[in-house]
Amino acid sequence: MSVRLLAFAGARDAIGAAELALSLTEPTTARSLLARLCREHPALAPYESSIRLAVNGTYAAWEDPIHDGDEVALIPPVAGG
Amino acid sequence: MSVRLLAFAGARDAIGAAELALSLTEPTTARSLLARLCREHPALAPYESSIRLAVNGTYAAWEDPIHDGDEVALIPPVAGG
Amino acid sequence: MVTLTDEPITIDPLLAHVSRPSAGGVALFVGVVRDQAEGRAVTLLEYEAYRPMALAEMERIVGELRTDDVTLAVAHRIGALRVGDTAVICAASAPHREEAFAACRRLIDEIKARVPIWKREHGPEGAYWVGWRDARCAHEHHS
Amino acid sequence: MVTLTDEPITIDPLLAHVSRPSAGGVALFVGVVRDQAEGRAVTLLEYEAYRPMALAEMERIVGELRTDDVTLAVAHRIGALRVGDTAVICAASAPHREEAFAACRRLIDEIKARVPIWKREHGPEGAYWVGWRDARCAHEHHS
Repeated sequence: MSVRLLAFAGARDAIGAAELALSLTEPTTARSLLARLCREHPALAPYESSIRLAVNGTYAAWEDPIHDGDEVALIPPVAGG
Repeated sequence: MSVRLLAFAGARDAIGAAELALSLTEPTTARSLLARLCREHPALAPYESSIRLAVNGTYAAWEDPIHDGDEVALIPPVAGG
Repeated sequence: MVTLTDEPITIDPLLAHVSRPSAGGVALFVGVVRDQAEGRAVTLLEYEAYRPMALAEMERIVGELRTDDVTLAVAHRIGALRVGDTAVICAASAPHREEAFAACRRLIDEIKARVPIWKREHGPEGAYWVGWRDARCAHEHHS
Repeated sequence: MVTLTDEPITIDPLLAHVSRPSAGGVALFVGVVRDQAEGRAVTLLEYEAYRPMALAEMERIVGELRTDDVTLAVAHRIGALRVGDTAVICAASAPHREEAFAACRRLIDEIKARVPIWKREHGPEGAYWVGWRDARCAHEHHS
Protein backbone atom coordinates (compact mmCIF):
# COMPACT_ATOMS: atom_id res chain seq x y z
CA MET A 1 0.00 0.00 0.00
CA SER A 2 1.43 3.36 -0.94
CA VAL A 3 0.43 7.00 -0.52
CA ARG A 4 1.67 10.22 -2.02
CA LEU A 5 2.83 12.68 0.64
CA LEU A 6 2.87 16.42 -0.01
CA ALA A 7 4.63 18.86 2.32
CA PHE A 8 4.22 22.63 2.28
CA ALA A 9 6.01 25.69 3.59
CA GLY A 10 7.91 25.00 6.83
CA ALA A 11 7.00 21.30 6.76
CA ARG A 12 8.57 20.98 3.30
CA ASP A 13 11.77 22.62 4.58
CA ALA A 14 11.84 20.26 7.59
CA ILE A 15 11.39 17.15 5.45
CA GLY A 16 13.62 18.39 2.65
CA ALA A 17 11.13 17.43 -0.04
CA ALA A 18 7.86 18.74 -1.43
CA GLU A 19 6.65 15.28 -2.29
CA LEU A 20 7.41 11.71 -1.16
CA ALA A 21 6.05 8.28 -2.06
CA LEU A 22 5.42 6.37 1.17
CA SER A 23 4.92 2.62 1.55
CA LEU A 24 2.59 1.52 4.36
CA THR A 25 2.82 -2.07 5.58
CA GLU A 26 0.23 -1.94 8.37
CA PRO A 27 -3.12 -0.18 8.99
CA THR A 28 -2.37 3.50 9.41
CA THR A 29 -4.34 6.48 10.69
CA ALA A 30 -3.64 10.16 10.12
CA ARG A 31 -2.16 10.29 13.61
CA SER A 32 0.14 7.30 13.20
CA LEU A 33 1.31 8.51 9.80
CA LEU A 34 2.30 11.91 11.24
CA ALA A 35 4.04 10.17 14.16
CA ARG A 36 6.02 8.02 11.73
CA LEU A 37 7.04 11.07 9.68
CA CYS A 38 8.21 12.86 12.83
CA ARG A 39 10.35 9.81 13.73
CA GLU A 40 11.85 9.61 10.24
CA HIS A 41 12.38 13.38 9.98
CA PRO A 42 13.58 14.70 13.35
CA ALA A 43 13.45 18.29 12.05
CA LEU A 44 9.69 17.90 11.81
CA ALA A 45 9.21 16.52 15.33
CA PRO A 46 9.11 19.84 17.25
CA TYR A 47 6.15 20.88 15.11
CA GLU A 48 4.11 17.70 15.48
CA SER A 49 1.39 19.26 17.59
CA SER A 50 0.97 22.19 15.17
CA ILE A 51 0.59 20.24 11.94
CA ARG A 52 -2.74 19.07 10.53
CA LEU A 53 -3.13 16.35 7.94
CA ALA A 54 -5.30 16.60 4.85
CA VAL A 55 -6.31 13.49 2.95
CA ASN A 56 -7.35 13.95 -0.67
CA GLY A 57 -7.80 17.68 -0.21
CA THR A 58 -9.85 17.65 3.02
CA TYR A 59 -8.71 18.03 6.62
CA ALA A 60 -8.58 14.59 8.20
CA ALA A 61 -9.61 13.62 11.73
CA TRP A 62 -6.72 12.01 13.60
CA GLU A 63 -8.37 8.59 13.69
CA ASP A 64 -9.21 8.58 9.97
CA PRO A 65 -7.66 5.57 8.19
CA ILE A 66 -5.24 6.14 5.33
CA HIS A 67 -6.02 4.16 2.18
CA ASP A 68 -3.91 2.95 -0.71
CA GLY A 69 -3.48 5.70 -3.28
CA ASP A 70 -4.46 8.56 -0.94
CA GLU A 71 -2.88 11.98 -1.37
CA VAL A 72 -1.81 13.01 2.13
CA ALA A 73 -0.65 16.56 2.83
CA LEU A 74 1.18 18.01 5.81
CA ILE A 75 -0.54 21.32 6.61
CA PRO A 76 1.53 23.59 8.84
CA PRO A 77 -0.25 26.55 10.48
CA VAL A 78 -1.90 28.40 7.61
CA ALA A 79 -1.25 32.08 6.97
CA GLY A 80 -3.45 33.22 4.12
CA GLY A 81 -4.94 36.67 3.76
CA MET B 1 -34.21 90.17 13.90
CA SER B 2 -34.65 87.80 11.02
CA VAL B 3 -33.56 84.28 10.17
CA ARG B 4 -33.60 82.22 7.02
CA LEU B 5 -35.55 79.01 7.41
CA LEU B 6 -34.87 75.98 5.21
CA ALA B 7 -37.19 72.99 5.10
CA PHE B 8 -36.37 69.61 3.54
CA ALA B 9 -38.20 66.52 2.37
CA GLY B 10 -41.47 65.90 4.28
CA ALA B 11 -41.05 69.11 6.29
CA ARG B 12 -40.87 71.12 3.09
CA ASP B 13 -44.07 69.48 1.83
CA ALA B 14 -45.81 70.21 5.17
CA ILE B 15 -44.80 73.89 5.14
CA GLY B 16 -45.31 74.30 1.41
CA ALA B 17 -41.99 76.08 0.95
CA ALA B 18 -38.32 75.14 0.79
CA GLU B 19 -37.25 78.47 2.26
CA LEU B 20 -38.86 81.20 4.37
CA ALA B 21 -37.65 84.49 5.83
CA LEU B 22 -38.82 84.64 9.47
CA SER B 23 -38.97 87.74 11.67
CA LEU B 24 -38.34 87.17 15.36
CA THR B 25 -39.54 89.82 17.81
CA GLU B 26 -38.53 88.14 21.08
CA PRO B 27 -35.67 85.93 22.31
CA THR B 28 -36.08 82.57 20.64
CA THR B 29 -34.59 79.13 21.18
CA ALA B 30 -34.51 76.20 18.77
CA ARG B 31 -37.42 74.69 20.70
CA SER B 32 -39.59 77.80 20.67
CA LEU B 33 -38.92 78.38 16.98
CA LEU B 34 -40.06 74.86 16.11
CA ALA B 35 -43.14 75.28 18.32
CA ARG B 36 -44.01 78.50 16.51
CA LEU B 37 -43.60 76.84 13.10
CA CYS B 38 -45.88 74.00 14.18
CA ARG B 39 -48.53 76.54 15.25
CA GLU B 40 -48.26 78.46 12.00
CA HIS B 41 -48.17 75.31 9.83
CA PRO B 42 -50.64 72.77 11.27
CA ALA B 43 -49.52 70.16 8.73
CA LEU B 44 -46.13 70.17 10.46
CA ALA B 45 -47.48 69.75 14.01
CA PRO B 46 -47.90 65.94 14.01
CA TYR B 47 -44.19 65.63 13.28
CA GLU B 48 -42.94 68.05 15.93
CA SER B 49 -41.33 65.39 18.09
CA SER B 50 -39.51 63.84 15.11
CA ILE B 51 -37.91 66.97 13.69
CA ARG B 52 -34.48 68.24 14.66
CA LEU B 53 -33.25 71.76 14.09
CA ALA B 54 -29.90 72.68 12.62
CA VAL B 55 -28.48 76.17 13.03
CA ASN B 56 -25.85 77.26 10.54
CA GLY B 57 -25.23 73.70 9.43
CA THR B 58 -24.92 72.04 12.85
CA TYR B 59 -27.55 70.22 14.90
CA ALA B 60 -28.81 72.58 17.62
CA ALA B 61 -29.63 71.72 21.21
CA TRP B 62 -33.22 72.63 22.03
CA GLU B 63 -32.19 75.43 24.39
CA ASP B 64 -29.74 77.01 21.94
CA PRO B 65 -30.63 80.66 21.21
CA ILE B 66 -31.37 81.72 17.66
CA HIS B 67 -29.47 84.81 16.49
CA ASP B 68 -30.13 87.42 13.85
CA GLY B 69 -29.00 86.18 10.46
CA ASP B 70 -28.88 82.50 11.40
CA GLU B 71 -29.69 79.86 8.83
CA VAL B 72 -32.11 77.50 10.54
CA ALA B 73 -33.05 74.17 8.95
CA LEU B 74 -35.86 71.76 9.72
CA ILE B 75 -34.34 68.27 9.64
CA PRO B 76 -36.93 65.50 9.37
CA PRO B 77 -35.78 61.93 10.12
CA VAL B 78 -32.78 61.39 7.87
CA ALA B 79 -32.62 58.49 5.43
CA GLY B 80 -29.24 58.50 3.75
CA GLY B 81 -27.35 55.44 2.60
CA MET C 1 -12.14 62.16 2.07
CA VAL C 2 -15.79 63.10 1.90
CA THR C 3 -17.74 63.32 -1.36
CA LEU C 4 -21.35 64.32 -2.07
CA THR C 5 -22.21 64.19 -5.73
CA ASP C 6 -24.97 63.81 -8.33
CA GLU C 7 -22.71 61.55 -10.37
CA PRO C 8 -22.18 57.78 -10.03
CA ILE C 9 -19.69 56.88 -7.32
CA THR C 10 -17.02 54.17 -7.46
CA ILE C 11 -14.87 52.36 -4.95
CA ASP C 12 -11.42 52.97 -6.40
CA PRO C 13 -10.86 56.61 -5.33
CA LEU C 14 -11.90 55.75 -1.76
CA LEU C 15 -9.68 52.67 -1.67
CA ALA C 16 -6.76 54.74 -2.94
CA HIS C 17 -7.43 57.40 -0.33
CA VAL C 18 -7.39 55.05 2.66
CA SER C 19 -4.46 52.90 1.51
CA ARG C 20 -1.39 53.14 3.75
CA PRO C 21 1.80 51.04 3.84
CA SER C 22 0.97 50.27 7.48
CA ALA C 23 -2.66 49.32 6.77
CA GLY C 24 -3.11 45.59 6.30
CA GLY C 25 -6.88 45.68 6.05
CA VAL C 26 -9.49 47.79 4.32
CA ALA C 27 -13.18 47.27 5.08
CA LEU C 28 -15.69 48.71 2.65
CA PHE C 29 -19.43 49.06 2.62
CA VAL C 30 -21.42 49.65 -0.55
CA GLY C 31 -25.05 50.70 -0.11
CA VAL C 32 -27.17 49.87 -3.13
CA VAL C 33 -30.78 50.70 -4.06
CA ARG C 34 -32.90 47.59 -3.40
CA ASP C 35 -35.91 46.49 -5.40
CA GLN C 36 -38.08 46.51 -2.29
CA ALA C 37 -38.48 48.18 1.08
CA GLU C 38 -40.54 46.63 3.85
CA GLY C 39 -42.40 44.53 1.31
CA ARG C 40 -43.14 47.36 -1.13
CA ALA C 41 -41.72 47.31 -4.66
CA VAL C 42 -39.29 50.15 -5.37
CA THR C 43 -38.53 51.46 -8.84
CA LEU C 44 -36.71 54.69 -8.08
CA LEU C 45 -35.27 56.53 -5.10
CA GLU C 46 -34.85 60.29 -5.24
CA TYR C 47 -32.13 61.40 -2.82
CA GLU C 48 -31.91 64.99 -1.68
CA ALA C 49 -29.48 66.60 0.75
CA TYR C 50 -29.02 69.75 2.75
CA ARG C 51 -25.75 69.90 0.93
CA PRO C 52 -23.44 72.11 3.00
CA MET C 53 -24.55 70.52 6.27
CA ALA C 54 -24.43 66.99 4.82
CA LEU C 55 -20.81 67.58 3.80
CA ALA C 56 -19.99 69.15 7.17
CA GLU C 57 -21.66 66.32 9.10
CA MET C 58 -19.80 63.68 7.08
CA GLU C 59 -16.55 65.54 7.80
CA ARG C 60 -17.41 65.62 11.51
CA ILE C 61 -18.12 61.88 11.57
CA VAL C 62 -14.86 61.08 9.78
CA GLY C 63 -13.05 63.38 12.22
CA GLU C 64 -14.59 61.61 15.21
CA LEU C 65 -13.69 58.11 13.99
CA ARG C 66 -10.23 58.84 12.61
CA THR C 67 -7.21 57.79 14.69
CA ASP C 68 -3.48 57.54 14.04
CA ASP C 69 -4.15 54.02 12.71
CA VAL C 70 -7.57 54.35 11.11
CA THR C 71 -8.17 56.26 7.88
CA LEU C 72 -11.68 56.74 6.48
CA ALA C 73 -13.42 57.88 3.34
CA VAL C 74 -17.05 58.21 2.33
CA ALA C 75 -18.91 59.09 -0.85
CA HIS C 76 -22.68 59.63 -1.05
CA ARG C 77 -24.62 60.08 -4.25
CA ILE C 78 -27.81 62.12 -4.47
CA GLY C 79 -30.37 62.58 -7.24
CA ALA C 80 -32.52 59.95 -8.91
CA LEU C 81 -31.20 56.39 -8.36
CA ARG C 82 -32.58 53.17 -9.79
CA VAL C 83 -32.46 49.63 -8.42
CA GLY C 84 -28.84 48.46 -8.35
CA ASP C 85 -27.37 51.97 -8.30
CA THR C 86 -24.83 52.68 -5.58
CA ALA C 87 -26.00 55.32 -3.08
CA VAL C 88 -23.12 55.30 -0.60
CA ILE C 89 -19.62 53.87 -0.22
CA CYS C 90 -17.70 53.79 3.07
CA ALA C 91 -14.06 52.77 3.43
CA ALA C 92 -11.88 52.29 6.50
CA SER C 93 -8.29 51.12 6.63
CA ALA C 94 -6.38 49.96 9.70
CA PRO C 95 -3.35 47.83 10.56
CA HIS C 96 -5.62 44.84 11.25
CA ARG C 97 -9.05 43.75 10.10
CA GLU C 98 -10.85 44.06 13.45
CA GLU C 99 -10.36 47.83 13.60
CA ALA C 100 -11.07 48.22 9.89
CA PHE C 101 -14.41 46.41 10.17
CA ALA C 102 -15.36 48.26 13.36
CA ALA C 103 -14.55 51.69 11.88
CA CYS C 104 -16.38 50.98 8.61
CA ARG C 105 -19.44 49.80 10.51
CA ARG C 106 -19.41 52.87 12.77
CA LEU C 107 -18.99 55.10 9.72
CA ILE C 108 -22.07 53.83 7.89
CA ASP C 109 -24.13 53.71 11.12
CA GLU C 110 -23.31 57.33 11.95
CA ILE C 111 -23.95 58.47 8.39
CA LYS C 112 -27.37 56.86 8.37
CA ALA C 113 -28.21 58.36 11.77
CA ARG C 114 -26.93 61.90 11.33
CA VAL C 115 -26.29 63.11 7.79
CA PRO C 116 -29.13 65.28 6.44
CA ILE C 117 -29.99 63.27 3.36
CA TRP C 118 -33.51 62.10 2.52
CA LYS C 119 -34.97 59.79 -0.06
CA ARG C 120 -38.35 59.70 -1.75
CA GLU C 121 -39.35 56.18 -2.65
CA HIS C 122 -41.25 55.66 -5.89
CA GLY C 123 -43.25 52.49 -6.41
CA PRO C 124 -46.58 51.21 -7.69
CA GLU C 125 -48.33 52.79 -4.66
CA GLY C 126 -46.97 56.28 -5.29
CA ALA C 127 -44.10 58.29 -3.85
CA TYR C 128 -43.28 59.21 -0.28
CA TRP C 129 -40.41 60.28 1.92
CA VAL C 130 -38.79 57.33 3.67
CA GLY C 131 -39.32 57.57 7.44
CA TRP C 132 -41.78 60.48 7.30
CA ARG C 133 -44.99 58.53 7.72
CA ASP C 134 -43.52 56.73 10.76
CA ALA C 135 -42.45 60.09 12.19
CA ARG C 136 -46.06 61.31 12.52
CA CYS C 137 -47.00 61.70 16.18
CA ALA C 138 -43.93 59.76 17.30
CA HIS C 139 -44.02 59.27 21.05
CA GLU C 140 -40.53 60.57 21.74
CA HIS C 141 -40.33 63.90 23.56
CA HIS C 142 -37.80 66.63 23.07
CA SER C 143 -35.22 66.75 25.78
CA MET D 1 -17.28 32.74 -6.69
CA VAL D 2 -13.87 31.55 -5.57
CA THR D 3 -10.64 32.59 -7.28
CA LEU D 4 -7.02 31.60 -6.59
CA THR D 5 -4.58 33.25 -8.94
CA ASP D 6 -1.01 34.43 -9.50
CA GLU D 7 -2.32 37.61 -11.11
CA PRO D 8 -3.37 40.85 -9.39
CA ILE D 9 -6.93 40.73 -8.06
CA THR D 10 -9.51 43.51 -8.20
CA ILE D 11 -12.78 44.24 -6.45
CA ASP D 12 -15.07 44.75 -9.44
CA PRO D 13 -15.64 41.12 -10.49
CA LEU D 14 -16.48 40.16 -6.90
CA LEU D 15 -18.82 43.11 -6.48
CA ALA D 16 -20.56 42.19 -9.73
CA HIS D 17 -20.87 38.58 -8.61
CA VAL D 18 -22.55 39.34 -5.28
CA SER D 19 -24.86 42.11 -6.57
CA ARG D 20 -28.56 41.24 -6.37
CA PRO D 21 -31.65 43.44 -6.85
CA SER D 22 -32.69 42.40 -3.34
CA ALA D 23 -29.29 43.14 -1.78
CA GLY D 24 -29.10 46.61 -0.25
CA GLY D 25 -25.66 46.21 1.26
CA VAL D 26 -22.33 44.80 0.20
CA ALA D 27 -19.50 44.48 2.72
CA LEU D 28 -16.00 44.00 1.38
CA PHE D 29 -12.65 43.26 2.94
CA VAL D 30 -9.37 43.92 1.16
CA GLY D 31 -6.26 42.38 2.71
CA VAL D 32 -3.09 44.21 1.74
CA VAL D 33 0.60 43.46 2.33
CA ARG D 34 1.78 45.66 5.22
CA ASP D 35 5.23 47.19 5.58
CA GLN D 36 5.69 45.52 8.95
CA ALA D 37 4.68 42.47 10.96
CA GLU D 38 5.04 42.36 14.73
CA GLY D 39 7.61 45.14 14.58
CA ARG D 40 9.71 43.64 11.78
CA ALA D 41 10.09 45.44 8.46
CA VAL D 42 8.62 43.54 5.52
CA THR D 43 9.70 44.02 1.92
CA LEU D 44 8.13 41.02 0.20
CA LEU D 45 5.71 38.23 0.99
CA GLU D 46 5.84 34.99 -0.99
CA TYR D 47 2.46 33.25 -0.90
CA GLU D 48 2.15 29.58 -1.72
CA ALA D 49 -0.91 27.35 -1.70
CA TYR D 50 -1.87 23.71 -1.80
CA ARG D 51 -3.90 24.78 -4.77
CA PRO D 52 -6.62 22.16 -5.24
CA MET D 53 -7.32 21.99 -1.51
CA ALA D 54 -7.18 25.77 -1.10
CA LEU D 55 -9.82 26.13 -3.80
CA ALA D 56 -11.92 23.33 -2.32
CA GLU D 57 -11.67 24.78 1.20
CA MET D 58 -12.69 28.26 -0.01
CA GLU D 59 -15.66 26.66 -1.79
CA ARG D 60 -16.59 24.80 1.39
CA ILE D 61 -16.45 28.02 3.44
CA VAL D 62 -18.59 29.92 0.93
CA GLY D 63 -21.03 27.00 0.92
CA GLU D 64 -21.26 27.06 4.72
CA LEU D 65 -21.91 30.82 4.93
CA ARG D 66 -24.23 31.20 1.96
CA THR D 67 -27.95 31.55 2.62
CA ASP D 68 -30.96 32.50 0.51
CA ASP D 69 -30.19 36.12 1.36
CA VAL D 70 -26.39 36.16 1.58
CA THR D 71 -24.15 35.84 -1.47
CA LEU D 72 -20.35 35.64 -1.12
CA ALA D 73 -17.25 35.82 -3.24
CA VAL D 74 -13.55 35.55 -2.47
CA ALA D 75 -10.34 35.98 -4.44
CA HIS D 76 -6.87 35.14 -3.11
CA ARG D 77 -3.64 35.95 -4.86
CA ILE D 78 -0.50 33.86 -4.47
CA GLY D 79 3.09 34.38 -5.61
CA ALA D 80 5.45 37.24 -4.71
CA LEU D 81 3.62 40.28 -3.30
CA ARG D 82 5.10 43.61 -2.34
CA VAL D 83 3.96 46.16 0.25
CA GLY D 84 0.61 47.59 -0.84
CA ASP D 85 -0.30 44.63 -3.06
CA THR D 86 -3.71 43.08 -2.46
CA ALA D 87 -3.52 39.49 -1.20
CA VAL D 88 -7.20 38.74 -0.61
CA ILE D 89 -10.62 40.24 -1.31
CA CYS D 90 -13.84 39.06 0.37
CA ALA D 91 -17.32 40.24 -0.59
CA ALA D 92 -20.71 39.54 0.97
CA SER D 93 -24.07 40.95 -0.07
CA ALA D 94 -27.30 40.83 1.91
CA PRO D 95 -30.61 42.68 2.10
CA HIS D 96 -29.28 44.75 5.05
CA ARG D 97 -25.87 45.83 6.23
CA GLU D 98 -25.81 43.85 9.49
CA GLU D 99 -25.86 40.49 7.68
CA ALA D 100 -23.47 41.74 5.00
CA PHE D 101 -20.87 42.82 7.58
CA ALA D 102 -21.31 39.64 9.62
CA ALA D 103 -20.92 37.36 6.60
CA CYS D 104 -17.88 39.23 5.25
CA ARG D 105 -16.22 39.08 8.66
CA ARG D 106 -16.93 35.35 9.00
CA LEU D 107 -15.63 34.77 5.47
CA ILE D 108 -12.21 36.35 6.06
CA ASP D 109 -11.92 34.78 9.53
CA GLU D 110 -12.60 31.28 8.18
CA ILE D 111 -10.25 31.80 5.23
CA LYS D 112 -7.42 32.83 7.52
CA ALA D 113 -8.09 29.87 9.84
CA ARG D 114 -8.59 27.09 7.32
CA VAL D 115 -7.37 27.67 3.77
CA PRO D 116 -3.99 26.01 3.08
CA ILE D 117 -2.06 29.09 2.04
CA TRP D 118 1.28 30.09 3.54
CA LYS D 119 3.49 33.11 3.26
CA ARG D 120 7.23 33.55 3.55
CA GLU D 121 8.13 36.94 4.91
CA HIS D 122 11.22 38.65 3.55
CA GLY D 123 12.85 41.44 5.51
CA PRO D 124 16.23 42.77 6.63
CA GLU D 125 16.55 39.79 9.03
CA GLY D 126 16.06 37.14 6.36
CA ALA D 127 13.10 35.07 5.24
CA TYR D 128 10.84 32.75 7.19
CA TRP D 129 7.41 31.14 7.06
CA VAL D 130 4.84 33.16 8.97
CA GLY D 131 3.61 31.21 11.99
CA TRP D 132 6.16 28.42 11.72
CA ARG D 133 8.55 29.60 14.40
CA ASP D 134 5.65 29.97 16.85
CA ALA D 135 4.46 26.47 15.97
CA ARG D 136 7.62 24.84 17.34
CA CYS D 137 6.81 22.74 20.40
CA ALA D 138 3.38 24.33 20.72
CA HIS D 139 1.67 23.09 23.83
CA GLU D 140 -1.57 22.04 22.16
CA HIS D 141 -2.20 18.31 21.97
CA HIS D 142 -3.87 16.43 19.19
CA SER D 143 -7.42 15.45 19.97
